[in-house]
Amino acid sequence: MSSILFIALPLLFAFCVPLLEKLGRNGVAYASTLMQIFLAALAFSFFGLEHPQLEIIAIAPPLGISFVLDQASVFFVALFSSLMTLFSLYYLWQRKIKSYKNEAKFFILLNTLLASAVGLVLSNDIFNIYVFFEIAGISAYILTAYEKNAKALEAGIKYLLTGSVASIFLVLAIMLIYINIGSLNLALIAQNFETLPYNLKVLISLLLFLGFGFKVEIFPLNFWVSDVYEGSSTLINGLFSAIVVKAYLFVFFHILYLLLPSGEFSHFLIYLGALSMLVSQIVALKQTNLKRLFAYSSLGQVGLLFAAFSMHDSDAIMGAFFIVFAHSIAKMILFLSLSNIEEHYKSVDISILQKINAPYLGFIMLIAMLSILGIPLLAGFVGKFLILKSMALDGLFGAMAIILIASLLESVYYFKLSGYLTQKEERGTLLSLDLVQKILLSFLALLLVTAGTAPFLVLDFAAHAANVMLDAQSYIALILGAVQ
Amino acid sequence: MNLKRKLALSDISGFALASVLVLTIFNVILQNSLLTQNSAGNALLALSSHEGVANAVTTVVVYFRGFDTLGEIAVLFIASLGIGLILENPHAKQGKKEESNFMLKTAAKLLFPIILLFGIYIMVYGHLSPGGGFQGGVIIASGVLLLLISSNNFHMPHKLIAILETFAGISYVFIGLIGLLLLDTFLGNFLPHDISQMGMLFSGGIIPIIYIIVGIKVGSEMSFIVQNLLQRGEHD
Amino acid sequence: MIEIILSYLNQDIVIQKIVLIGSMSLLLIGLFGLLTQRHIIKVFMSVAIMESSLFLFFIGSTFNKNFTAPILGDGHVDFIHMNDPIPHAMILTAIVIGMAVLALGISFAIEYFKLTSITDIDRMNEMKN
Amino acid sequence: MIGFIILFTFIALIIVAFAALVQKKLEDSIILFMGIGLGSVILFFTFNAPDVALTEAVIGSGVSTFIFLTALKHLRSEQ
Repeated sequence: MSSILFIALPLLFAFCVPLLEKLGRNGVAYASTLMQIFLAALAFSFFGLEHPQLEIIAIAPPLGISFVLDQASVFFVALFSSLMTLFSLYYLWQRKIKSYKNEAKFFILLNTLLASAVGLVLSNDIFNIYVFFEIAGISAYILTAYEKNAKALEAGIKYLLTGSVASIFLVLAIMLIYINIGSLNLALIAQNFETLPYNLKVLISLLLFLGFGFKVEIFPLNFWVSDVYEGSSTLINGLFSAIVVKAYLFVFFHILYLLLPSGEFSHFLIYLGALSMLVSQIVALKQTNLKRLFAYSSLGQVGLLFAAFSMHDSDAIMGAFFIVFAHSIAKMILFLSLSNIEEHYKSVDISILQKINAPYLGFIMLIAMLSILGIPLLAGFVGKFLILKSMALDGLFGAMAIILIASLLESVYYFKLSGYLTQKEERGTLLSLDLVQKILLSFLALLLVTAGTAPFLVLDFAAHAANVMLDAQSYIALILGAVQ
Repeated sequence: MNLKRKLALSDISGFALASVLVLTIFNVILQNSLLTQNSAGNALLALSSHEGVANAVTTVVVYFRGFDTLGEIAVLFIASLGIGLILENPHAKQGKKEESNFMLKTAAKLLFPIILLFGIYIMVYGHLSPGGGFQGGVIIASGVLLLLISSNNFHMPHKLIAILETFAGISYVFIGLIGLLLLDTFLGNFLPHDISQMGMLFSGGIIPIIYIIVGIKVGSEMSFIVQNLLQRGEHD
Repeated sequence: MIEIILSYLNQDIVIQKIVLIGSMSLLLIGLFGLLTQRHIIKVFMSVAIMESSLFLFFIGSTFNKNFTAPILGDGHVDFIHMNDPIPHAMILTAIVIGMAVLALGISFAIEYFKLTSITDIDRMNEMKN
Repeated sequence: MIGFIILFTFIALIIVAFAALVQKKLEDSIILFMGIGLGSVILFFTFNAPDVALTEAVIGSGVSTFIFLTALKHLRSEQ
């Protein structure tokens, strides 16, 4: 099986939709979900792979576009495709309560989002990455504005404008790379990047940082994020937080490790990530809207991930993989449950958590919140512990202190929310979940608990993936070796 | 023109910020503007003489970097879908349009076949001369635009265009998958492409076929975009 | 006199500099517009100007006046002494993508205006707390 | 001669772009924006890129101008 299917099949599905619509209302939904289940299964079948797989499109690598499926990217591909599958399954039951207008278009957008997220992770051609960057961007803009009320449209306009500016910087960086190196292939660029003059290297890195920085939601460039989360609908927030940001994060650091293998700006990036976490948590303290609160919490976690990935250290990257896994799942749980709460109680103010009458949902949400917080025996703890440990070993006590302070602030509001969920108060009407939704949410929560209590099950894989991601030399050898 | 108001504080600070950024970029590029001679483009040109068609840009767009073009088609498809979604208005009444004048109506009738022909020409000869699917498709869409603005009772054949669009999208991916099946590379050129035929209309294997498919897809997407943007205001 | 100026302008290095200065000035104008204009149409227009300045910069700096366009014909029978086709292909893609994003943004703006009658991006603050 | 054409077109482009942004009437600035597209077409032809020039002609100065004009029509229709 070829890794190209991860992109070709969702696109094929998207183009097929006018035919599938003839099958009735459920035709598109079921076809899309079945295809996503197939893709998730395919992704898991790649887990055992010994050697990285190189997939050639049209002509051989340094000239053409190709896809690399190695241990690091297979983790992200499997995460994205299985989370998207779970999302679709959840939505299939959720739509009894609330369904989007033009459902067929909604499913098209889900699939293009999945295809572009996977494309960003797999592609090794920088212009191809730009194309996927734009597909993911456009799908996300439309999903933001999907509800067509004033808030959603305004969020869409803001998202679209920042995205356009980001893509201008990215395009300029790609142009400078092509003019000076004469290639678009990441491996060849990585090989020749050392030889460029210093100020050009700095400029290209700066432009790449500006281009991706808007999308990876790092501190000075993340002013738009909370508006987008508040404006778009709650279910979709889950996708943004769990899939879109993670794909951009992976591709940004993938390019960074290839271009700057010795970690030239890493101290700057580590402190920027830590600062980003601190600022977001401070702002999060004052929020009264749950969607905004979770958005800022998401920004905080992204800051932590940014700091961890910047460390060029396999232990820290291992921790970052854990956080990616834990945070994606936890935020998925939180936003999916929040969408049920919003539908039932018509409010997303934080005081609503005092009034909800849904013991099971509350319990699952509690697990997710505690996992984000990094409470032992949950997956988030392992990630945070690994990151802080390797920071201590590297002597980065400043960044460590900032992250600890930020975690403290995080615990203030998450404990407040947990208190709201557990305190004995006058509760509203009972919110009953569908059985399938309960099973899906419990499955996600179970994953968090399993990865937290028995991290040794996945530590080997994570360590290997982290080493593969850091190892620029064998990546270059894999691509350029295919020429002969 | 009030000069004082124009030079408000925000303008000056904006200008300063913009200048600093652009001057930095300018300065760095000015210091090292070295154009490498052994670029990937020259290697592709060398390959073009036994893999490609007469128009090297078409070879690159459709074949060597064909995956980008698939992505680009997807972008256009999603954008068209999004515009339809955002601008569709179920409460819209088919309001009365002003009667467009006689000159415009006659000219549109006369011009539309010519524009269509020109678009198809640009599309079909994309592998031999400048032009191709994108340009041809947009030209055809501009013909549709002319019909839309000139005539009150012109209705776009939605069903037909949707079928064409679906067919084009599916066949693009299918051609890619056939290449994967037969030649082990997605979008591989599995049809005979004899270089002695270069410059003929029927040459280049799948390249002209894909470009025509791209043209159909772009033409129908652009027609939808144009129609949606034009007719949104027609209620109340 | 005129001939001296013309032949000075025809030097490769001078052409490169004209392209660089010209496109960077356009980029500056676009960025300036983006930061100072408030009407939504002008904001999108600034973005479009920035994009086209980059396209001019890229095509212009990979251009060599001694070579021909990368198309056979007019007596050229071989793919030598031709301009690099990859930048052309990239810009082709980028132009279409830019247009798609622009159309989408304008459609958002139109629908937003129908709901709120606002065209000024500084007044777009539905979400303020 | 090529150098002169490039220089002249760039100067014209810069003036037109600046004028398009500072123009008070939106109609004027959209028409001037079309001028930017046309100037780019000339430049792309000069730079030996006929494919790009054709694309810019139909999209950059054709479709984009149409999009802006319809936007203007809708953004004024209910004032």
